Amino acid sequence: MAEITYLEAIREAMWEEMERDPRVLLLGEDIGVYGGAFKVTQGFLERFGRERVIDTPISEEGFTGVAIGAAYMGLRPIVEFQFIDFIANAFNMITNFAAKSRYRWGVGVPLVLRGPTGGGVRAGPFHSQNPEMHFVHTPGIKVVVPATVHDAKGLMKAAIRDEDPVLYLEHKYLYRRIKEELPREDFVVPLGQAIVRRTGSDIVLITYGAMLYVALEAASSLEREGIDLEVIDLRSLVPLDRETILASVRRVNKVMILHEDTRTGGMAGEISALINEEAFEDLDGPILRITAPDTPVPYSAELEDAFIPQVADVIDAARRLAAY
Amino acid sequence: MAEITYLEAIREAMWEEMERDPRVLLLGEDIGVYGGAFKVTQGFLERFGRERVIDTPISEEGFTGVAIGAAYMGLRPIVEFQFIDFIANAFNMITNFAAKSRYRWGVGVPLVLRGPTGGGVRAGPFHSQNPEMHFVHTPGIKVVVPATVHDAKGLMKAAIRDEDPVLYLEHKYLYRRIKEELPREDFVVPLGQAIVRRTGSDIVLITYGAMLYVALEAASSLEREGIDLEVIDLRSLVPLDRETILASVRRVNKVMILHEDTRTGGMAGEISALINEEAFEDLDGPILRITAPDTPVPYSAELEDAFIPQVADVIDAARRLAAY
Amino acid sequence: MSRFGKHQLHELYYYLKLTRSLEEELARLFRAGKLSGALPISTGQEALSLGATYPLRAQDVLASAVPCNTALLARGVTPFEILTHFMARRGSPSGGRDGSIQFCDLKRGLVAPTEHPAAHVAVMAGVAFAAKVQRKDWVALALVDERALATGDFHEGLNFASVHQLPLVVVIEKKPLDPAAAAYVAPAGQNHYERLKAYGLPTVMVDGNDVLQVLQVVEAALERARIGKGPSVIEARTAGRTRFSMREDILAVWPASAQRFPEAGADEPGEGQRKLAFEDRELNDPVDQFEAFLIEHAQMRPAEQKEILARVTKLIAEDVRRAEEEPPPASESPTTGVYDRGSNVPVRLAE
Amino acid sequence: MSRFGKHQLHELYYYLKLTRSLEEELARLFRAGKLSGALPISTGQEALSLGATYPLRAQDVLASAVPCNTALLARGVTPFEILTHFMARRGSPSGGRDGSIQFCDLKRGLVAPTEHPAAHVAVMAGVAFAAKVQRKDWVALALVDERALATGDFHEGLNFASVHQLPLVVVIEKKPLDPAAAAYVAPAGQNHYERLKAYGLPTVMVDGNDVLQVLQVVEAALERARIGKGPSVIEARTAGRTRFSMREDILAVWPASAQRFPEAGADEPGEGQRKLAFEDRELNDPVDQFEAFLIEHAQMRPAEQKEILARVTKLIAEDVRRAEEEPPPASESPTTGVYDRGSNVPVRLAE
Ligand SMILES: Cc1ncc(C[n+]2csc(CCOP(=O)(O)OP(=O)(O)O)c2C)c(N)n1
Ligand SMILES: Cc1ncc(C[n+]2csc(CCOP(=O)(O)OP(=O)(O)O)c2C)c(N)n1
Ligand SMILES: [Mg+2]
Ligand SMILES: [Mg+2]
Repeated sequence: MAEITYLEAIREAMWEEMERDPRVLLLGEDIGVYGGAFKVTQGFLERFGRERVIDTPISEEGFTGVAIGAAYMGLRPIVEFQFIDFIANAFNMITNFAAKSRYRWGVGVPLVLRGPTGGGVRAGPFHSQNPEMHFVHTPGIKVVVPATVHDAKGLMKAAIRDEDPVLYLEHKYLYRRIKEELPREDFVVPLGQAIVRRTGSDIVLITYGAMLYVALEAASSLEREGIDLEVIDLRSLVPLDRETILASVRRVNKVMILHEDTRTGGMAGEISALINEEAFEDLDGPILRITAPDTPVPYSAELEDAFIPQVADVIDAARRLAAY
Repeated sequence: MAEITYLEAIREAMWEEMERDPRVLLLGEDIGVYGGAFKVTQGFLERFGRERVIDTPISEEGFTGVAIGAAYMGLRPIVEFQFIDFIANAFNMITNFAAKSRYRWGVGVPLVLRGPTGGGVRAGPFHSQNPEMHFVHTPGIKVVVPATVHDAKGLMKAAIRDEDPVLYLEHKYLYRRIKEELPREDFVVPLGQAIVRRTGSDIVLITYGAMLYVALEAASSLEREGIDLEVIDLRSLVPLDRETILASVRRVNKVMILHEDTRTGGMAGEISALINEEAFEDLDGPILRITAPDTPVPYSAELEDAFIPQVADVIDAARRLAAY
Repeated sequence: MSRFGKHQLHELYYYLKLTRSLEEELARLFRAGKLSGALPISTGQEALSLGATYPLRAQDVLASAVPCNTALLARGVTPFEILTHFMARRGSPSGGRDGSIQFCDLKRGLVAPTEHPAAHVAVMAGVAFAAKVQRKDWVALALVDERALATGDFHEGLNFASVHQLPLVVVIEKKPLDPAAAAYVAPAGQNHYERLKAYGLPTVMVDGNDVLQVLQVVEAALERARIGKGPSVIEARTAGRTRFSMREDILAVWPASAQRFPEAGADEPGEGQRKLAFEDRELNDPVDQFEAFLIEHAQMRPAEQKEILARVTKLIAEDVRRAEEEPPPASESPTTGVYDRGSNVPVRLAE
Repeated sequence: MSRFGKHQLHELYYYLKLTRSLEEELARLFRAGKLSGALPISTGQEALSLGATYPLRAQDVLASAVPCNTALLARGVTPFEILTHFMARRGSPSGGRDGSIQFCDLKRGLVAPTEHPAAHVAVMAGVAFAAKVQRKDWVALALVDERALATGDFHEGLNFASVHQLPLVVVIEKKPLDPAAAAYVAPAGQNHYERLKAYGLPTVMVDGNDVLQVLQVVEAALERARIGKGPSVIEARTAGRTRFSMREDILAVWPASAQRFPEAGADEPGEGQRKLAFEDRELNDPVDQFEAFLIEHAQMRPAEQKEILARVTKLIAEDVRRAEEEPPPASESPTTGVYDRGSNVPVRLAE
């Protein structure tokens, strides 16, 4: 089998689900005639036709509403935000209509919301954001963040088959930069399962999304100086796999949390609080957060590199914590 | 001097600032002819006229944009969301236009966003929400949450005089339920200053907004069983007064955090992580979070009371932590 | 009128009176402090709400941001369900979780708006879209208040429906003059049905106080939508009261509400003398109007009327009794039901 | 044409050529990997952007979501500023933080949109509102692409401006046929200026390729707004390329971008033969068109043209040289500038 990219994995997952289940359909800006801004959906219009690949007007609130209505009536829409930043324009519809429907009335909304997140590609303040926390903090939505080609495919399939709204965050930096050979047979990565990407004995480094690669690179480098990192890739933020996190913490006793999103109110705070509550006795040092600072995403390469956590930042923090 | 309510304090602060500074003006739904859904702005139209008290169409995104443009051009708008829940409809404008303006271009947006938050009044899932974290997690916005009549007035004045967008969250449950006599002279409560409402030696309980009263009631009750709570009222979530928090933690060594907002991704996680990072050595027990569960706000009295943290919940947690 | 059989006319009358009787009970329960929140009455809006809903078929779907007890009853919802809903009792359709004016129950073709003026217009465009792509014949009907027209949501939803020529009918309720109306939708004074012609779809105005007129116009729009001719918009003028005057009424008739919900701000709770809308003989009451019409045109004999009213009284009495017996929701597990199979719902207190 | 003096005509020509020359340099820098992000060229849109901006007075305010290098130059922004902006150099107006197509500089009457199609329409309504309530005489000018009309933002902003009769002029750019256009705004095929009459304001269509026509129509709209007659809308047809065809062009002419930004997805980076818009002789080029017009009507002698082009060449050469010397932004303190006086910005790493 040939290797495929992260982007191809997303596309394959959607393609195969659309072949398998006639209820699955796509909505988004320029996804049909143009094949998508990043070409994720290229060829879909030709294969599945205008009624399952819908080029929408620029109206994120509106077409997310349309997707909710369609989901109510038996379809399983996948909504693309051309850049995930534009999910801000559908915030009301997602947090109030989609997220609260099951709780209010027991009526689920099987809906996938997806789009390219994150920085590193010099796209400036409006095309580089990481919006996960707005939805992690919204009861009723699930949030997944694939870091590998395998998970990109497996989590997308799980998201499509799920009965609740799932926000699927794909990192644009990974689209064509990573490749992997995938199993030929159908598989899913169940929502809510983190994975230990590297076992280690000195510090647990918890991360997700594109930061996984920063974590692994730092871990390799630190190994040479005798600091042994365990690396957890969360994969799902909601549901959160507390067991995997706590098991590592109880064994390794020191913790760092790394994300590309900004610091205050970020996921690292939530996980730190959880560990503090559940495994306080097991901690041999403070839980360190390595995150972007509390600013918009800057445009210039130099500023953006200073904004996004780098391998050196992880190494610094690890040295401090190891010495603790 | 007569006592005034929390609602009157908000209204007095706006009234006095409008008298003092002709640049201050109000925008919102039904704030003019009707005097506001909660009558916060009753009499303003008559006093300040149609050009400073603007009844807007129902279009939160739009009139927030209007306020931003007006702020650019020398005015100091105060925007009312009839219920703060409807800030969801202005999410893009606030987080992308207002919040990023200074960082991008050095152009500030002196703007106050205000409205009634919170539950306890049987108003159901769409009129009871606590939206603070969406903005605490948005660099570029400040967030204040007055808990007393005095702070309602002083923080509003500080917010109006600030050069940045300030989200001012007033708890509707407090509107007419608390009274206080205020100084005759002009005063502000500076943004970014927490206050210790009660000193104690066993556990620091950090809270904000209407939960202050739950905290204080629990503290009185716990005193009788020999558990001595220190109670911090944050007042500002951004800027956050780290010094006051850390000083208490270093002295008292056990911490609980209480808020009405839901748990995952809530402010308690952020504060817990901060304390863990900055005062790990000073902790004699886990940091406990007492919050609403991760659900929408339910409508029925019984379910809402189970949702909103109660005095008994604080007492339970304090007993466990004291025994630690 | 000739096209309506006596049976239909009597059924319409029955639903109007059933609503009125139900709402009188709701007002009584509200005054007695037995409703959970606000008082959900639709006086002046019954003809619109019934006329729009009555021609729906079983497969059609309704979402209304206009008070719609009449519509719910006409869709087969029982007074018991409505009563327990607003009383937030355990046996209510949402189990006490929701307090909106409409229910979400797809089996009965009901989608609940979110208490935003027009978010449901887009959702109903989606409901209509699902009919189109699945080759089904349901039509989506969305009711909005006129101020919804200022929202971006309304435009995004209607634009999508028009682009795809979806089976969606939008009914806009316009109430008698609101003193701040000029601030809402430009240009002031223009009829909504006129401005919405910009979307390239048929628009029309009806007398929303006349149940038969509403019924006929909506029926035609539904039919048009069903055969693939796309969306349309109807503007209906009613005798309904704006939410603000309703609120004033409620505070006035029930000073106790000022104690129970001080945040609502009743500055002069002592007024106490004003009447609720349906107690106000000044109102151009669509229920009375229809009754007079039936009698005038000899479509309802006194005995028939008596029988109908007796059925109404019996059903309401029975359902009020049952509703009052219904216990409050159990609060053991506040977190279930957020996700399918209750997955991953953290507990409230640190264990 | 009689109303334009030779000086003005030459100035317009100067700005058009300055833009073209600047954008050729931007393309060169882009090919050399020296721009930070995308290639910001406005070929086919220069006449619109200049014609709309030229009649602005110093106190007026512009926000454009349409590529607008010409407009910036006409507002007194230097090529150096534009170059360092897109190169994200330290001395650029945003210090390398922003990469939008427009600047925010209130002293020069510039408001930067947020890269959303129409959020700035509401903001510019606010700018206009501030003029009205402060009795000032500035006018707000907002440029949008046509797909902005589907957004709720556009309607909320325009409705507010119309309700308050604010001094706001909105110019909508319409480009030659987009194969997916029918999906955007209903009813398909209708002119935008026609559908927006629903807002009760004057709307008109112009040839956006003709700088003088745009100028005259916008000038009249500004004047109307300035004397209190309220907002208006202009639809301008240009020869501009859609963002998508631009993007294809860029990937095609500069295969290296596929390596540098693989996320953009150049499946066939080898194509390599296509031309950028301004290298394409098929284009109905508004700059060439204006040049031909001046020559034909004997408004520019060869010597005059030569002098203008020499000034353009000199300024661009000088500013490119300076821009290339400008260092990158200092990254010492990534967090300053978020709040006034840099208050409360937590540090990045746990200390
Ligand atoms: C997005 C949003 N903003 C504000 C509100 C608060 N609100 C509820 S009803 C209402 C007024 C509605 O006016 P109209 O449509 O004329 O209905 P009427 O009062 O006449 O019944 C407002 C502002 C809301 N529900 N949703
Ligand atoms: C709210 C929002 N949604 C989506 C986008 C992504 N986007 C940028 S330009 C564009 C297409 C604009 O089309 P049009 O207005 O016709 O401009 P043209 O491509 O013709 O220049 C889209 C979808 C955006 N910038 N903002
Ligand atoms: Mg009204
Ligand atoms: Mg276009």
